[in-house]
Amino acid sequence: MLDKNGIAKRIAKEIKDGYYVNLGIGIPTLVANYIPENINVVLQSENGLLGMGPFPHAGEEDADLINAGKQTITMLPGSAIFDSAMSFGMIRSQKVDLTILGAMEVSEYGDIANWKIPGKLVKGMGGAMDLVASAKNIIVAMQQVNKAGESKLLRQCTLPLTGVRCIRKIVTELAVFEVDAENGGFHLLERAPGISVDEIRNATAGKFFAPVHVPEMDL
Amino acid sequence: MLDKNGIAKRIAKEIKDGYYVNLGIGIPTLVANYIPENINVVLQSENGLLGMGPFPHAGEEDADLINAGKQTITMLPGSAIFDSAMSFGMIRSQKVDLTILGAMEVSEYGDIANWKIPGKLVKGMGGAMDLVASAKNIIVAMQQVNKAGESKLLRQCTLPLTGVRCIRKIVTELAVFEVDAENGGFHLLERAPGISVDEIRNATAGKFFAPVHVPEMDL
Amino acid sequence: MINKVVTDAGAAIAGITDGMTLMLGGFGLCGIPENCIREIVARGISGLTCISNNAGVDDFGIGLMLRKRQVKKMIASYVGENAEFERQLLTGELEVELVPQGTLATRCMAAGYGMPAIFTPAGVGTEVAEGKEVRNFGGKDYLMEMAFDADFAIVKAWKGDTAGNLVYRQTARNFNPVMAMAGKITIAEVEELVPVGALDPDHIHTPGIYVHRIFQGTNYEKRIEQRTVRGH
Amino acid sequence: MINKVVTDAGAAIAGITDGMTLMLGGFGLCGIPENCIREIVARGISGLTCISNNAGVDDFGIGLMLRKRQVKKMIASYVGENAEFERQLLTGELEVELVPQGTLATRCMAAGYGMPAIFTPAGVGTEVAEGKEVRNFGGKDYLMEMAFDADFAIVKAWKGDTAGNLVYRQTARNFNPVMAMAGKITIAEVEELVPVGALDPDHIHTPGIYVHRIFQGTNYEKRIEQRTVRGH
Repeated sequence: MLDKNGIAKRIAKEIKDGYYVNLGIGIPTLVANYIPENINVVLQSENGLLGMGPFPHAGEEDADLINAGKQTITMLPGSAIFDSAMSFGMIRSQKVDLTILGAMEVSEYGDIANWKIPGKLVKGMGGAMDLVASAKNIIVAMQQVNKAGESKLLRQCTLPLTGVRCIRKIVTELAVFEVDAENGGFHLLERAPGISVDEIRNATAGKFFAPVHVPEMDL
Repeated sequence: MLDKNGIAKRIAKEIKDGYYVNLGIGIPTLVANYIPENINVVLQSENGLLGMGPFPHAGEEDADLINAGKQTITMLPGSAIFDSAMSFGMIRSQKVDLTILGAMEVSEYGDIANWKIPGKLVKGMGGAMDLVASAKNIIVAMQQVNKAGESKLLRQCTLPLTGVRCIRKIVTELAVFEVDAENGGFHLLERAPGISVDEIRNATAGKFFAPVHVPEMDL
Repeated sequence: MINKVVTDAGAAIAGITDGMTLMLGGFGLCGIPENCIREIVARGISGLTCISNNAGVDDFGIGLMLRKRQVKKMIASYVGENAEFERQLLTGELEVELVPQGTLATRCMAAGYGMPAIFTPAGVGTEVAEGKEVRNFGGKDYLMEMAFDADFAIVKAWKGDTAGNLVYRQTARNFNPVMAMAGKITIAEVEELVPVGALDPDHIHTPGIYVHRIFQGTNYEKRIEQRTVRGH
Repeated sequence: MINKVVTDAGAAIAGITDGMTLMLGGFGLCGIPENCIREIVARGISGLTCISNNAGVDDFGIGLMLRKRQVKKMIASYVGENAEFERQLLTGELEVELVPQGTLATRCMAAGYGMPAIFTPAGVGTEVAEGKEVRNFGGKDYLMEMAFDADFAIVKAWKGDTAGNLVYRQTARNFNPVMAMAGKITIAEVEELVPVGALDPDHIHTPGIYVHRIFQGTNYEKRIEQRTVRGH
């Protein structure tokens, strides 16, 4: 079973040379640590930055330079700053090649819920609804099973939706899936090291499809 | 009868301290020469400049610095450059306090035609349609009578329209008018020096209204 | 001669009264108009509708206004990090309209650009779409979202000149330029007020035409919400 | 490593073929992509639809493409100053769609901002409104105008870096930033190509994400259309 860093490491393999990538809060943020050094990737932070670099060295934090998670960051050479309207303009016009974000639930049709639990305090959707509605290429990084042992890959989402039929790919602690938004279904692409197809099937509440041979992830 | 500079001089009196003003091509451009020195006025050029200054000295022309009439210009201290979308954004959101432009015809309801003569070559409306549709405060600078002796202040425009019910004030070689877009009519406000009310009435094809006493322009 | 320069936040916020709608620039605590917020809190202006991406933290930013119960309604995209906010929301003292972040930014821009409404795919099929017109363009559904209508926009810039031209620094730019365009009256507080001619016309982010009042703020705290540093 | 830098206009316009739709930046002759126009003329690519505020003059800018009958349709706001244009229009060789200047700019911006349509009051009640949806907001009528759809946008900037970030100079900015955002593929020619890190991130007008190919142009003529100077 993968830990958070394992999930991040697997997702990093989806990033291609020249990509502009938006990383959500949580596991997605960790993906930055595993981007291969021989490719050129530019990170977009939706509060208005292209070219996000690593956290600053202690003492070099600048209150004027944060990411969308409000963390202090740095800029890499070639960075550009812009306002929030342009930031979501480039998201809506699909200039961002890949969006990686977390989810509470994903349905077999690619619906996603990740912003609200009724009865609990609502913190707001931030930029998540814009991102999932616009991105052509979204990878969800999530735990497949919650603490109560229930699958979060469902026939239908039970929580309020963030977006409809927008998720194509999911990476969890157990597997990599492709979602068939047309006919519905989680198609197993890869197994985490040491995890069997049956274990994955048992952790998937929505329609599950697996080919005869399912390769193990190459991490 | 006023010449072009006289019309420009009269219009300049409409400009108040702190105004942002867009000047069209032709007579409106001359208005800049008559803005009182004790007020602060910022000229907007819709190709993307606030703070337009006078023409450059010979030898100091810069191909990168032109106005909407494609003339070489200068910038005054406090100028700002922006793109065409923002330029018309500030026009549409009525941040420009006053627009001064020419016209071929104006109707008694404030319709304006100034961009196209069917059968003759069409050069295009440029920014005129945006300006007349958006500005809260438009002054038309025009010759009241054409070369054939026909009035250009009409019951209805005969030429293709630039905008509908948008003109409130007109300054011509003969007079200053207010237009009643509600009920229709050119209301005479001022006479050019030495011009009689009858002369003005005769040069107005649309509905004409004049009070008992019509003051002469104070130029 | 008309002069946009005012002495301080007290003069800048003249005319802001109970029940008005305010836009406040900033993202989290980054690039927020600290001086004006402080003054609005000091005066106790109440019943306000605030449009801002976030609601500050308990003891800073818009959180200060919340603590004094000055805010009737909050229009924002993300309102975590604020216990007092949570309390007021759960007791029903505070009304909240959550708006996707890009929609929030674009509804500001729409106001500044004289566009009454815009289309965005954000929120289609979710509860954000309730009561809104859905329209299909090229096979994809979009929501029609309306331009905001704010009595005052209050923004914070790095530098500004006496003509109201503004320059922002790094990600403190965020919502400030789009809100600066969108207020009926726009107030800018700046870290450094410079004479006209001191800013390069090519580098101005908000042209002065959008700014009605400007002043140099004092005692900027510029608090950091999540101080993160590199490991060894 | 992916590299946006190409050697010259020849490499930059690879893939532009007969019948495509091109956006070309500039206002009059100010800020036009001279190198790419020269190359398109040299190759004789034809049947083009050109979206540009103007159509150049007889012997410069888009006028050069008109002279070689490469343009099938011109979408512009103002097309005076061009006798050959006039001739082709009157003989019916050239199709022309005249668009109010603000509508032209905003339809570009809409494409770059992922907004399928925008509302503008420009042209309501005129022949520009024919066949378009009119919609009333707050008592005022607006036309719904569609975002442009261009195969290539070709812009000219003053400086650019190898990541595609662009900076424009003075009023040569004009339509260039909004078109840079709007092309399926955007080509930028610059007077000076600099390494990444040479441009201040706060001063960039077009972020590199919008730019697919960039090169340093040569032999800029930067012709002045109306040379006006101050009297004595």
